[in-house]
Amino acid sequence: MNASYGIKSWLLTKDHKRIGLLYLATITLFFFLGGAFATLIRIELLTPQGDLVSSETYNKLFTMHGVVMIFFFLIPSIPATLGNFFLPMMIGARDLAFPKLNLLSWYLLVIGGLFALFAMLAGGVDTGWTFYTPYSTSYSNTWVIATAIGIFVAGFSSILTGLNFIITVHTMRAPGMTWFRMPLFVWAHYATSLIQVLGTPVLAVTIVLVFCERYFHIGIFDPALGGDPVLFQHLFWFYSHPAVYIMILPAMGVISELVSTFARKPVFGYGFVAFSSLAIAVLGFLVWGHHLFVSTQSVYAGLIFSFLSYFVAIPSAIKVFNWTATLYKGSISYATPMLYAFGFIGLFTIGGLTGLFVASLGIDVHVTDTYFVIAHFHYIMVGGAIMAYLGGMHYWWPKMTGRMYPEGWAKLSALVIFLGFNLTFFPQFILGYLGMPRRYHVYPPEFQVLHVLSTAGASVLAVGYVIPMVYFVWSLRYGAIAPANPWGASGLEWKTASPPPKHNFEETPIVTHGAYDYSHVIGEEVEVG
Amino acid sequence: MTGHVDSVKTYALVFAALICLTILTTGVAFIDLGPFSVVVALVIAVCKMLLVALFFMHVRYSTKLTKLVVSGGLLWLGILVLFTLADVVSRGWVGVPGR
Amino acid sequence: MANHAQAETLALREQFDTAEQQKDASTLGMWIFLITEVMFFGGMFLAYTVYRSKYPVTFAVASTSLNVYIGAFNTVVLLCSSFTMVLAVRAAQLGKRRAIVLFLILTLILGFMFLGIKAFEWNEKFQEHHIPGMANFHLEGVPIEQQGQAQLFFSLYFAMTGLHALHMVIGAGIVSCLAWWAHKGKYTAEYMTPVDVGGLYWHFVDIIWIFLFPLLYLIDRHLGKWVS
Amino acid sequence: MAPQVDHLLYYLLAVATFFTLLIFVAIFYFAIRYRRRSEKELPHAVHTGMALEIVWSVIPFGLTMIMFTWGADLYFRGSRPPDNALQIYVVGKQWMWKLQHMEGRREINELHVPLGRPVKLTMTSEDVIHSFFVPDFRMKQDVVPGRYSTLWFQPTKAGKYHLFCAEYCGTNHSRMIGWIYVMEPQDYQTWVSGGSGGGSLADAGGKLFESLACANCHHPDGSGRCPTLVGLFGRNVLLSTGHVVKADEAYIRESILQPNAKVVAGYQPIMPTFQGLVTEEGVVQLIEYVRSLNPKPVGAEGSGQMPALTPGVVPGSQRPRVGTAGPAPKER
Repeated sequence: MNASYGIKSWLLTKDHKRIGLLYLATITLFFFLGGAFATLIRIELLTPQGDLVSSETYNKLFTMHGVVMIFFFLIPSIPATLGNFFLPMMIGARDLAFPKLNLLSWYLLVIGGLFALFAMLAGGVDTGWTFYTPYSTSYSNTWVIATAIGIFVAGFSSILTGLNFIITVHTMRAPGMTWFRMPLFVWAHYATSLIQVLGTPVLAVTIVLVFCERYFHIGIFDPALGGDPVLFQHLFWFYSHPAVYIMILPAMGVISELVSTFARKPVFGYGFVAFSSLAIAVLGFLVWGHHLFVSTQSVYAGLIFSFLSYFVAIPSAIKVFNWTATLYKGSISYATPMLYAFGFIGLFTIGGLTGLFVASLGIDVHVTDTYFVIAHFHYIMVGGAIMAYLGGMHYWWPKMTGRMYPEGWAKLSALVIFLGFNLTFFPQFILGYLGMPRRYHVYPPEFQVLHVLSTAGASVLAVGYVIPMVYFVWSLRYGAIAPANPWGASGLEWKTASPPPKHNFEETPIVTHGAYDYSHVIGEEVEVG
Repeated sequence: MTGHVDSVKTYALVFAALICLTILTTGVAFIDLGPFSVVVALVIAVCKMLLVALFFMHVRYSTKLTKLVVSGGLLWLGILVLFTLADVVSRGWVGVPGR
Repeated sequence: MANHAQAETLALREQFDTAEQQKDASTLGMWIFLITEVMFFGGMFLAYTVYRSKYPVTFAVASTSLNVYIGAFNTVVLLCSSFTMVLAVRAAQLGKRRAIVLFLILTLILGFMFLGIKAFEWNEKFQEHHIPGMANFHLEGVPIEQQGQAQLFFSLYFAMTGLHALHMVIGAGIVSCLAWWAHKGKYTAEYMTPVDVGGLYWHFVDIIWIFLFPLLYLIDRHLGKWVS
Repeated sequence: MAPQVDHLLYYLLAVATFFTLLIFVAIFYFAIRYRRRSEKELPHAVHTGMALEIVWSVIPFGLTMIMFTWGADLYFRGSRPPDNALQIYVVGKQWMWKLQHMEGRREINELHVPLGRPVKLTMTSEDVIHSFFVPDFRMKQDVVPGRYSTLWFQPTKAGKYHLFCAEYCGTNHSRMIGWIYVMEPQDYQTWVSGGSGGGSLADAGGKLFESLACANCHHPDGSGRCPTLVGLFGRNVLLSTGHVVKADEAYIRESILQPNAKVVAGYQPIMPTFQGLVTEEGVVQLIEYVRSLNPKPVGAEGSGQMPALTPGVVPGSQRPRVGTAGPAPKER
């Protein structure tokens, strides 16, 4: 992997591991950019009057926070970094099926990101990340088109990554690596890729239509010409609801790996967990209308969408129960990745259960577009996806870099993040039910106490995110040298050196047993990191 | 390696069928069929699509996986269209605007 | 045979073990890509369906203003290009180098013919003031307050035929490259996946037009006549 | 409605708390009980129990189906305003709420309603999408340009309640707020009959009807080139296409702005559009004028009481009608 050096060898690399690291650098940048926007939002909301920034600026802040976090951090986060790095290794392949396409995907994300950054530097965009028409097409005076192009281009990055993963899983598995011997991480990424491939093009065409409407003033969704703004919402959410699963499914894949490794037991109900990923991917496409319950969508359509939404609860519940059951009679280690996994299961449970609230028509009429929904999806996206991402980062950091991170600091930051997160977002559930609408720059004074609590939590959370950033960078130079398999894990990626050689394995591995068979690992020498 | 090679005659027949269907659908458009004009036009279009996909794109001799991918794609398009139409068509059934 | 084996190794990329694996990956990759294209065009087909069901009469009048004969002729041109394309793929399967080049060039010519006719049609729209978003937009036979709905039809018409034409241009680029490499003798009966995969793309673009033609030009012509 | 929504919330909270505690306790217990005691430790694999998987899929699913049915029931009831509801028109624009009472009183960002009586809001927007949100009533409905949407509630306690815009609508979205005042019925009567005294909505509509010269074609006795409007409101109308629509607010609005979209059977599409000539508020006044042309049902009295929607035969009307067809599909 470190065969050659120099910027050119990185920018023209076709090695999936290096591309994964390029993604890692890119999305880390975007994460802290989005985090900076979030910080400003939380500081602004300390007081009800809106005295830090103007309303225009505030609206731009939450829009850019959403755009950056969703399209440039969460969507590529786990698949494009950890997935890129480990999916081929886990199935015993030398690389993805289309290495050049993989590099192209990274460039597309960067180009899309540059468009978005340009829009931000030029003055920002204020439509909300949802770009609802006719506000986005006819009324906003901000940089909608540049942002839209950025998202369009980044969308193709996502499509091509998904395509690459699907083909890789189908055609590149090592001898003996049957479908039901694949790690659940791979299953989860396969399901994610299906969503990326089937959903993202619809977002792309929606953006094209919004672009045409705004630039050429032709009215596809313009009510003045007889267009239907709710049609935009259908097209938008056809992608953007499944997009939530693009973010959370890979996280679930990571958690399956962590729970198994640190309980040193196969995941309970492997088949159920594997198929629940596919079920979530499929069902995720049938429920988008639950974002439209008060949009003037038909009552009957609302009924169907609400009903189907509850079906997503089943595979999600199956996963949570099976992870918990995996702990039963295990050998549970308290290594940092496992702490993140515990955090994930707890927070995802709360996020998932509050999802039942918003799927219920009667409750959703009240809580939609309030802080309740904000809290709900942050429990899934931050409490779920980011916890899993950090857990995965700690788990695979030794493999990616060949260095160990400092365990004490890592445990501390995991705790700080868990506490800070709950303090930030739990009050928002209450705020929402009390009626605090989202995207409000100024708000009635009775909501201030809860907002202050939330901001206090956000500061704790921010500290929690900076600590790993510091010690990860520190460990690159000063961390202990990592052995090949510091955790006693069973995946193929641990059967090669840390960091892995250019073609991953000295010779193509031949798989003879299912994933999570620890008798082969522990029977040999257990190395302790 | 080369897979199944169809004869030129097969391709020519398929091509002739496609041309005939094009002429047919154009001709039928000039006859007033009322609401069935949509049905006829779309049925002919689907036939043409099947001819192109099965013969020109070799789906007929492809693996099960390819067939699954093709039908899956069409199914997803169906989901997008049908669920949205479910809303558009049933708006106003309650008799109260916007509900 | 040695020659073939050499060609095979040359064409085999390092991440694959066998040529078979590489061919499967490429073919499946193109199919998955085509599915994304189905969903991409699907969004516009959906918008078209919704608006057509909302404004059937205006859409019928607008549809009647398009020239059916040109549309039908263009459909035939595109079908011919698909026919020559499939013959090119067949020639590649049989390893006939000159035939591949010949059929690919024929495909290219037919493709450009389609685009030329399309450009002629668009130009007509400009002269007839059927360009949505322009101040002078006017469609005869539609009352003033429904001109907006007529604009919707033409917005979708241009979006759909425009993106289709863009795909044709990309397809023409692919076919040109294939023809050049075929001329250089890069493809043999053992290694012809790029031609096969390029053919899939070309046929897919043809299928999109197979649906665009009836939807835009043909359906409900009588409803339109009856009103105007 | 609010207490019923809260009851559903309590059920949801109970289910959520139970499962959250279940998972938290299980994780803590297992994590401590089965902590790793030696690095060489190798626990035995526990095999999947099919029965267990089915149990923990089916039981939560059953609980969610209760949530679904309960929530759907509330939603359906919330979507059908009772016939005797007090009619109020709402127009949202960047960044204010404009409200009009039947008696002609207009308000901005304030809404006065009587206690104990169902109130039906018919809402539209002049620009972007807004959303009418009253947290204390647990009610919210998007307000969409180009169409009417409906929201209804029945205040049960006098007082002052927040009104928010809940759909992001631009710069001053967070200042598009106001208050709803629930008043004792007699206070409301005094309040609504006071004010500017510009006459009722229907009166204003009548004046507009005259100034736009609508009466040149729409004769009360149906002798004009256009159908009479007497007794139209709330009835089912046969169109030239053979379809039947109910003449509600949305239909009348469309017929003013898009007269050729739904032409009454037996008439020519000769009416010009009034798009750009009439504001959304003007449209509302015209609708109320048309409604006021309906004969008052027996038992209706008082200015606060508006005529109920009574389909039926109206003497003097020569318009074709279909009396028995149910609510027919409409475009919007």
